[in-house]
Amino acid sequence: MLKKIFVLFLLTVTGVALWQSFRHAPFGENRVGDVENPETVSAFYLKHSPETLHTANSVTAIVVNFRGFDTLGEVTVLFLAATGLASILYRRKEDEEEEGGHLPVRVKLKSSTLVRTGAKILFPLILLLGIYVFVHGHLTPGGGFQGGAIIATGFLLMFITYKRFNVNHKIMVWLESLSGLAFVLIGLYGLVAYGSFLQNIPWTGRLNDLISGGLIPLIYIFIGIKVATELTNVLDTLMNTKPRKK
Amino acid sequence: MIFIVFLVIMAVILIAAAVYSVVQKDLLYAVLGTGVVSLVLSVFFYLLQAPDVAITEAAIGIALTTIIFIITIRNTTRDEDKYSEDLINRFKPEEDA
Amino acid sequence: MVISPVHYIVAPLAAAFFIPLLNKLYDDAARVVPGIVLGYLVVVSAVLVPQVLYNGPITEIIAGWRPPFGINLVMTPFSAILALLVSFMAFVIWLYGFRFRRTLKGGVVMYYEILQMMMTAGALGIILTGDLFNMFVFVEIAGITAISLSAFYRDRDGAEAGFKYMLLGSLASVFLLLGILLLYTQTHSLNMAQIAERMPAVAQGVKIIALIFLLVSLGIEAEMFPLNSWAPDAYSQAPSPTSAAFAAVLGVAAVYALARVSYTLFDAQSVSMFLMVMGFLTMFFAETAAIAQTDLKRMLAYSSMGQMGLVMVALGIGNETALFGALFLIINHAVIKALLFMTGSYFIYNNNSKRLVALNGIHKRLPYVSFLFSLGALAIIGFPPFSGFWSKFYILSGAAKRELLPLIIGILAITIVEMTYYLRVIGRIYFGKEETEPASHKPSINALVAMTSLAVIIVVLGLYPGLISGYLHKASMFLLDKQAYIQNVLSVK
Amino acid sequence: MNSFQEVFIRYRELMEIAVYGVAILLIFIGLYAVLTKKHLVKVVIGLSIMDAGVNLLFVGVGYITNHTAPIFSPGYEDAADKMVDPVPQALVLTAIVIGFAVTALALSLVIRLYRHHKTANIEQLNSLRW
Repeated sequence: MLKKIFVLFLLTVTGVALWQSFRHAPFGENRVGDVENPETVSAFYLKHSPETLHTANSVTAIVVNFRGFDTLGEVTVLFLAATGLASILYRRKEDEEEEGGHLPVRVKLKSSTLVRTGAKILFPLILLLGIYVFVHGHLTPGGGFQGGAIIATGFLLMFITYKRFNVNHKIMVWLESLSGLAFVLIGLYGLVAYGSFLQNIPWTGRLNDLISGGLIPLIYIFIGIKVATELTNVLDTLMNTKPRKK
Repeated sequence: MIFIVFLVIMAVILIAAAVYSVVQKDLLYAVLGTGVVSLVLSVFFYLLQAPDVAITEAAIGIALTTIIFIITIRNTTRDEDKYSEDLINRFKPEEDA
Repeated sequence: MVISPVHYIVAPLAAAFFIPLLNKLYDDAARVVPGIVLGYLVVVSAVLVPQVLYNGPITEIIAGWRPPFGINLVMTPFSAILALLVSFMAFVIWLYGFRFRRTLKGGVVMYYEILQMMMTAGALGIILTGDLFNMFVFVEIAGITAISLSAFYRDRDGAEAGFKYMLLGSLASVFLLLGILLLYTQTHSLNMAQIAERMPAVAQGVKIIALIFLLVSLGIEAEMFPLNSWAPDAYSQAPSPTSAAFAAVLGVAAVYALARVSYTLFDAQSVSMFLMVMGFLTMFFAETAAIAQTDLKRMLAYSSMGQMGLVMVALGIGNETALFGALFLIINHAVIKALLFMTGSYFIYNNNSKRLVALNGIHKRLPYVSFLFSLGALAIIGFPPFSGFWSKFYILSGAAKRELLPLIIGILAITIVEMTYYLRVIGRIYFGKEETEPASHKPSINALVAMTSLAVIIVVLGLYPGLISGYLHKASMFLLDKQAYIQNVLSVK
Repeated sequence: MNSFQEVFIRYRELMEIAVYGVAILLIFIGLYAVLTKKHLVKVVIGLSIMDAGVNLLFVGVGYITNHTAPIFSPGYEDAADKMVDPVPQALVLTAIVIGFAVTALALSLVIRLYRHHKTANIEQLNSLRW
């Protein structure tokens, strides 16, 4: 009880401090400033996203180009989480023999025919939607992360509907490695050709064309593939952990 | 007016869902509560003119996070006060066709 | 392609993405490739560090947008020296563990290698980046690898250590995000130089709250009291090369981030007292806890925390002499603690026990390893002929310059505590009741090379501190000079 | 849409509470769960609520009254000075993905802990103590 009071006290202090300090940044106030003569980063991005990069979605422009280095790190975080997860939940041969067989034990209840047929129809549609989202990442809301996550939910649907649905690990490893490498290589191309890592090519097309923004759509497609494979890997590893028998 | 009412209702649902998922003893429902938090949050993001974030939160927060929580509950216990009961015996295993 | 700071990050990343593929084709790829990459990073340091030290800082822009707008990597003399240290230590640790990892079976080797290599990349990213949010991303990279590595062994309590670290690490990342967001709302920038430039205009209250958030979160990473309970568990449960890397790679990066935030973003004077008090408390509690330990690795971990506390004290004192001492101590601590973990793990390996009691008379079985361990122990206490002496000496004289008598007495008292438990271990090794069992695991040749090279560094730096002191002076001067950092970054076109 | 905007101006204070207040409250609730709950899964739930709060705070800070989403779709090509701040949105994208990664890692640790100790009570995990 004393602990709870102490915790509540601590939290209240933190909360009040936060509230007070965010009062200095009133809600809805325009802090971006003049876009034509940018003094803040946001104004600079809003100016150069359509003018220089010809990318309609300026969030995409920031994520992939202006702050692309963050995104490379972020993809790496996801990759490392998948690796860490695999190392934490790695199953040794002995464990598997002890627990009998190595078939994935995912769903104890058999799903109904309706669900299974529905999943079969939905799965390609979800994949298509995911691909659409990351291909149009520079034009409309969405992009590599969103598309990748959508594709992963498609695989999730298959995992929970079909007991024996398994992803092809060989293809996954190839896709995962190659898409990650492609991202790095595109970055290195910028370093070699224009002297700065991840620098975009000068040709950026016309605003709101499907092929515009220079390398941005290409990078976002690779990010999409990478994120989709990593998330599916995470789900696969977690789904295949077998509950302990009594 | 209708929008501000809508927004306030959203805010109330958000907080209620968060409190529910902290207070609820049945962890499965608690996890569904966090799913609701994510769902309302993504509506919030949409209203705050952040469609990119809304889509991300919808795909990752609602679907993937919830499912990995459920997998974990399946591997541990479902009742918050019973730390070592096995949930798995509640389901009878069946063979796949 | 000209060698530039971005290679520090890109080379490990590319390798990490490539290893799973390569491992399918060639079995030992996962063990060999990180060595090549880390060796390459040492080469990169050897090229870049002299440039930085003689020609001044390098600022590399990324994605072609100049500093306040794009992300940039900054190599000041201070960060250059630490980058050299981190990449060199990571390479030595890889060399040390090369044979050791044969004992791991199956696919886990690959996971281990990738995580261990990426920990170095994360640490290098923290050291090099000039952007606050980018620093957060690298803190997360380092954190996730550290969590996974502390939970690596399944027959130990690794998962528990990992979970503790994960809890505190998540708190740290939430606080870091809040601090970054607060600074962003006030300065409309994420670039550290520009934030520092616009800092005077920020309201005092917001500044203090942002400072608290940043210091707490980086303090968790830098093992600051009282949020450091993850450290002994993580150090003791991780595989030995990883424990060495926690001290020599992660610790260095965490302390660097603390120094950068408190010296560049904020005023050194305003955090001086805080850092001194917290550093001293960290030291005090860690070293007294170390006496009570019965487990070798936990003892070393507490000693690590103590050294981190001393670094924080030195950063708090904040004059040039003390900063010189702090930088020297960071280097010493990385080298010596890595040596202690490396040798200590051979004791553990041979005894099949981490307990200190098992060390009795082990010098008959492992004479050379025992010799190296004692050398490291003496060096870390600060006995005169070794390098540890000089760092403590300069920190104390820095404190003397500011006339902080209680602090000096406190540090000396804690040194006596430190001496007690290290000498006790050395006493056990040499004069403990001997056991006749012959050594079952002799150190392999690569481990011997790694350990000996570290020991040579300790002795040489102890006898001739003049070899590096010029550079360290330059680096600590530069850390104090906030305006130079801002100008260097913002003047890049 | 127009009435929406008018309402936004008039009720800015209310909005501030509805966004900043809710975000801070979410962080509060999450932290409370992390610090006081004993079941491991509950602790991780707390973490994810906390993350949600931080994300909402980010997006809320970037919001500007009456401005549109930062997307230059046809018809909005010249509306750069009428758009919300895109930077916090980009940062939140990163933060959400990183948060998911950390949550997944945490849950895998929970599974490992449960297998090892056969309990999910955080207070019974005391094989490592001072």
